[in-house]
Amino acid sequence: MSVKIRYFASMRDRMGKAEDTVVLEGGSMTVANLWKKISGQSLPSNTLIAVNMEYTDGSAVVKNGDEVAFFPPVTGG
Amino acid sequence: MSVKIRYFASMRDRMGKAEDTVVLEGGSMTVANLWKKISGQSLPSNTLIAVNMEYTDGSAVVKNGDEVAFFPPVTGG
Amino acid sequence: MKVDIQDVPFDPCAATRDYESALPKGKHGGIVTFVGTMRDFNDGHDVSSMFLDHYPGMTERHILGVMEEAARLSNIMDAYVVHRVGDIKPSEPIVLVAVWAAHRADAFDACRYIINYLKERAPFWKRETTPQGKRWVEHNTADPAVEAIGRPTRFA
Amino acid sequence: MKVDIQDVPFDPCAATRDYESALPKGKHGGIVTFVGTMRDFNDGHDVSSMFLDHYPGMTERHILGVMEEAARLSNIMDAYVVHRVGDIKPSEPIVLVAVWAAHRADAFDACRYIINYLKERAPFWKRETTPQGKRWVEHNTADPAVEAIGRPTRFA
Repeated sequence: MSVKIRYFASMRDRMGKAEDTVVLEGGSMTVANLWKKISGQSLPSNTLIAVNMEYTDGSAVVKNGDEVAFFPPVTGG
Repeated sequence: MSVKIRYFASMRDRMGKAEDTVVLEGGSMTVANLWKKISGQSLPSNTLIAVNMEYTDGSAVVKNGDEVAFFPPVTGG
Repeated sequence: MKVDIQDVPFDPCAATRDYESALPKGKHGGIVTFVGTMRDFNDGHDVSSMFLDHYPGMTERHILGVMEEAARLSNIMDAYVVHRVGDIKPSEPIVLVAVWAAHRADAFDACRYIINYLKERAPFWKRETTPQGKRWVEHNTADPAVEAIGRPTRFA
Repeated sequence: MKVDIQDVPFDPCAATRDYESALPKGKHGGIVTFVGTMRDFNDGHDVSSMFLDHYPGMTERHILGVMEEAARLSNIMDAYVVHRVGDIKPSEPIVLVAVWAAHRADAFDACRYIINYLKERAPFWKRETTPQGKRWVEHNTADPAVEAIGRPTRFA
């Protein structure tokens, strides 16, 4: 399956890129497993996760064509 | 003593005038007694009273030179 | 802090901007404004125009008093009130309350406090012109939050 | 209801007036606006400029979601939000929340709800430039009223 990954703010700085498209074996996987595959690290604490622009957590299941974003707590307004 | 009386809104319509200066015997008197002297009636319910632009009630004492106002509940803003 | 009572129409935007131009730049983080405008209906009647009576001198004194109370109860930087008197047409602004603060919670609290207690205490009286003739408005719509200090907001 | 996200400066007055010009005249009695401006200090640091990152698409979706929640919780006629992104200088407006309602309590409640939950959910991130360099802001100042539904206002 193919998944689009996006990073914002300090997470973009940490990863050294704004986005990435990754191709993975299988038809689905949890966000937590996806993160391990792409980074080999544990997810920094306080990281927020959105799948297809809706907030979720590491247990969410990602499927082919999904957009997954990782970013720090929001500070707008 | 001499006292300036002011009426606003429906109280002005009821009294048929906006203001009046009344000269009374004595050096002081309660607002309730002042009202009886000038109107011969009882004070309509819900009437607000200000002496020298501060809210008060019928028991307040009026002295020479004071400004006394009678008006209905306020409806600004 | 300042109060302007005027018998000609005003633009709340321009009034806020003009007052703000004299404030220190870059210090306040939030501005909350309330603008009350004349509606063309009230209590089920069509209202074609309104006359707003007031008690010159007492009006300014009590509005400033409410603003000073708000400034004691919260941490605001400045506040400005403009209030129309005289003849007013539908959709014209009647009152502007603008509050500047470092933090928005203070600006919201103070702005709401000022308009609530202005309506409760400032000596203004509305006379509406309706198809049935002219009539003095006898009561204002109350903000439920004014009924008791510390009453919860209806939602956070 | 509408949200505008833009990378150029805006005038909150003109934006409010332009949006209002399309609304029915004489129907709303109160407008509450909140304008958040950039301060030249934060957490004890001087801040000379700010970059505001966002997640296009998700931003608009979540702000509109908050506005729809506010409209369900209160009786408002319309709401409009403008939010800057990109490079911002001190004293420039960052966000405008404008709410029109027949009664002011609804306008105050809804405006405060929208800005509070916008700050909590909308994907924006501030990076400040200070004498010590650039740094991502790590937390926003919370409105005490957002901590729990039904928490009392600090004063009525």
